[in-house]
Amino acid sequence: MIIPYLIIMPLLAAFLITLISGKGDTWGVIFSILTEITLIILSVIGFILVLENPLVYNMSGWNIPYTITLVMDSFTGFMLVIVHVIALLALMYSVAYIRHLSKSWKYYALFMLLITGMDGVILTGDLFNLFVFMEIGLFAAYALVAYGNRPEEFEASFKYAVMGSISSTLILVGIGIVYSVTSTLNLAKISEVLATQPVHVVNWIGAIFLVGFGLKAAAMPFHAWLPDAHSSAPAPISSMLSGVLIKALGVYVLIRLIFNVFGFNAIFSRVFLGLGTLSIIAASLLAISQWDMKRLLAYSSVSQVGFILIALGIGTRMAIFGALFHLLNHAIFKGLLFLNAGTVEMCLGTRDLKKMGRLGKVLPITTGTSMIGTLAVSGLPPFNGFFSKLIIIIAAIEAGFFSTAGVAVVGSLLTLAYFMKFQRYGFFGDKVIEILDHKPGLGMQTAMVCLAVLCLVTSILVVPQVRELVMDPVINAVLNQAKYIELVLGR
Amino acid sequence: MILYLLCFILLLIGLYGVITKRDLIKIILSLAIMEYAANLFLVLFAYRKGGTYPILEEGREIAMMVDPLPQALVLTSIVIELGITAMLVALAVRLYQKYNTFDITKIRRLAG
Amino acid sequence: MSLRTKSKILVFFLALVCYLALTSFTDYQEIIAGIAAALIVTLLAGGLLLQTEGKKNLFKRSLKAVEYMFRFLWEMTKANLHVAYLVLHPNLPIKPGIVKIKSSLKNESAITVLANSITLTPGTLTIDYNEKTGELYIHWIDVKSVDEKKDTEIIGAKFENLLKEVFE
Amino acid sequence: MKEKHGMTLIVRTITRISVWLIFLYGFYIIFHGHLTPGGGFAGGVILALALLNYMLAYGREKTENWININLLHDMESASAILFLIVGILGIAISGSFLANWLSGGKLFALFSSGTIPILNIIIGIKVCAGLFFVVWTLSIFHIEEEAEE
Repeated sequence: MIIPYLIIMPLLAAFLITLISGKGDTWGVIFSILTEITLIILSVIGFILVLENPLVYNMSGWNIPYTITLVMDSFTGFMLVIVHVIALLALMYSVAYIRHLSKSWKYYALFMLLITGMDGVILTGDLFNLFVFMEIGLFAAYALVAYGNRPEEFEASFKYAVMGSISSTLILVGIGIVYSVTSTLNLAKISEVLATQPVHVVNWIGAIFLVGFGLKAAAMPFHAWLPDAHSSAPAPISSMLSGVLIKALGVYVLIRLIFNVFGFNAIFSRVFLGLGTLSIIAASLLAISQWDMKRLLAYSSVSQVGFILIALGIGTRMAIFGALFHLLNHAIFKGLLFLNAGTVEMCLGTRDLKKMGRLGKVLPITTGTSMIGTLAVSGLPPFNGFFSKLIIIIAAIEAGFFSTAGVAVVGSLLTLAYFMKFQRYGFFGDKVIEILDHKPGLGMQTAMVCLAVLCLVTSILVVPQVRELVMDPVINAVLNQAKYIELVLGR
Repeated sequence: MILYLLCFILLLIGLYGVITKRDLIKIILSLAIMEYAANLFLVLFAYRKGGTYPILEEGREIAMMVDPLPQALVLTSIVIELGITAMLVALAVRLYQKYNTFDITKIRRLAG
Repeated sequence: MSLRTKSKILVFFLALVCYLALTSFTDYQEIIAGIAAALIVTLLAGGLLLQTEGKKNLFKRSLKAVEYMFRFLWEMTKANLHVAYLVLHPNLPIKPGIVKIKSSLKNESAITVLANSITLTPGTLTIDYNEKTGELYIHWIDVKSVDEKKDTEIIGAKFENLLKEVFE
Repeated sequence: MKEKHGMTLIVRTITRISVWLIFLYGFYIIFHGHLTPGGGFAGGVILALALLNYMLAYGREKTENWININLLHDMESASAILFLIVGILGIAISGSFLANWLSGGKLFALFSSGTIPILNIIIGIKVCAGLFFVVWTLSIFHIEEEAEE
């Protein structure tokens, strides 16, 4: 019974940190890192356990219609592992980075709340509970975006909070409509009841949730808050937000709702394809024109989420594999790139690409890891980004979506183009830089190296034997709606 | 039906306010209106004609009570909105400290 | 016994009685919970109620308080009729303004009761009180004079003398 | 700078006389959370309003003398931890998180429904402290801003 502890532990850590810490951040660092290590172990064990048979946990000893259910199938386990790996590395990075902003325990408490929110969203099997955990996570995210105490951070955080509240209100209305149609909030039961409803009801409910969670996932017409929020936040938070938050709160929930609850159909497929195509092309073009390092990365996040969306729109088995693989890869390389950008910002005191120069001599590790990250995100072999994009393109061609395949190819080329700019001006500029404001700490460098290694290691998932072992149960969990219902309702 | 329509109009009024107003405080108030409309909607569809409050007391029968679950949901969402509104107000105060204005068109350090 | 202790004991019993009045006097569970609640309230806010030492002649003062209540009701009725006359008169003969009156009361509770009595009487409204000079600022719907002494006579005097006997 | 030292004597006297009553009502709402409308959140809000009433009437310095701000801060986080501990005890005793491990008692009696009154009290403390600190912190902003000008 490890499921409730995945939510209890970070919550307990958050409040223990607020209780014990006086002024300094020593206890914050110790508690948050210990918790995060435990959570990684728990989630890996959980993932291995649920590969065979998924677990369902009923809160407070009641049975299904009266209780909140926590469901852990292999898809949940997959997401949990991603979240906690990125979170631990971001936390390692934070220790040195946040101390140069302010020495306070508040950062670690908020970070733990962010983890709680994401874990809750991923684990829960109850629609309203999902909303509550989403708000916990978002609340921490709003506060963390404004953590650096600069004017533009407050501005970005305000924008983010307003957009987030609008989408949360929409989701609340959607929950109300779902409850009035189905008289239940349990996802599996909703799925069961909606199967008997006319298809236009399902589509309208799906539309509301698509807008609501599309805003959280920052698909293109709903992306306005993302570049501000993700570029203004402190670097480890940027990497958390871009790497996992938009996926846990946006993409994961969309996959869970559309595939496991509402049932995937042609209309959802078309909407996903449309949103994905728009995101890839428009966000890539916007990214090319950016001169702010982190803004460029933020727009790149929008376009990479587009890749996941088109893969979901294709909806075949191979495409889902591509989507999930790209989700994992994007979490790793975008996390890495934001950490690199944060290191450069800390050491040079600027984010403007025009003011940077040749950094190879003073920041060798950052330069090297950013090179790896860039190659991975632009889709060059042997790095993981290449394989996931290739799988998506192959899946599109196989399913007969030739224009989508074309969009994906163009998108990859555009990605390469703006990351060439990122590298050329950010790390291999003309001006040779020899003096730094600050030195990057050991934890920061370790985190970056770990992520760079992961960029290479995760490529192993395309090997058929490994894929069968790890990814196939995840894909089955996504695609098999009937099994999800059966699992939760225990029939 | 007319009640649902009014509720929807309230939601739209809030949305209109968020989109068009330039003052930070007015934006926060519009958001609050929007959230209240959502809450009202939740309470509204749980209501039925002749229903009574859903609290068990000695000698009361359950038959005519309204559905208590949406009311519990509304309570939870009110708590969440309280937190978010407090957060927004704090951000607005800090923005005022930094920019000396509540006008959103003058708070533009982030381009595009 | 110090003033603070006295105040705490008073708050405890008042709180207990109030709590039991809200629930029931017979259920032993409610009595336990009531004692617990009253204890916490006493610990938190017990010392705040009494701030000045009580005077003697409690019985006489209570009688005066009852008399004050009737006086106040009578004044209120009169003022109500006056305001009704002003509202119903076709010319609306009002003359609003803010006047200053001087009060000779020193006791905090007395001043509070005076200010609230003036506010509750239709037509007049206490706006502010100056602690150093003992002056009350009052918004008056029908200002009869701008002279401070005369205003004090019209608005304050009818309550003040009795209040002095009740509290001092 | 008048706000720093609170409001006029009239408001202060009324607050002084009525603050215990507000507290009592808050506790009443919390204790009866499982029987009547209200409960931990509503009662906690009332308790916080009693504190804020005092703060608005008397100003920040006097409030700091009256209640221990650090203790309140610790109580806020401690109450959250207590909530989780009650929940974890549910795992230990009854096998699932937040399970009701105390006996239910007689219906409609005050001491009934197991852990729910305990949780209500914990939530009440948490909400009281939390809401108080929201306004308290916002008023700190206010003073800093005046100092800057």
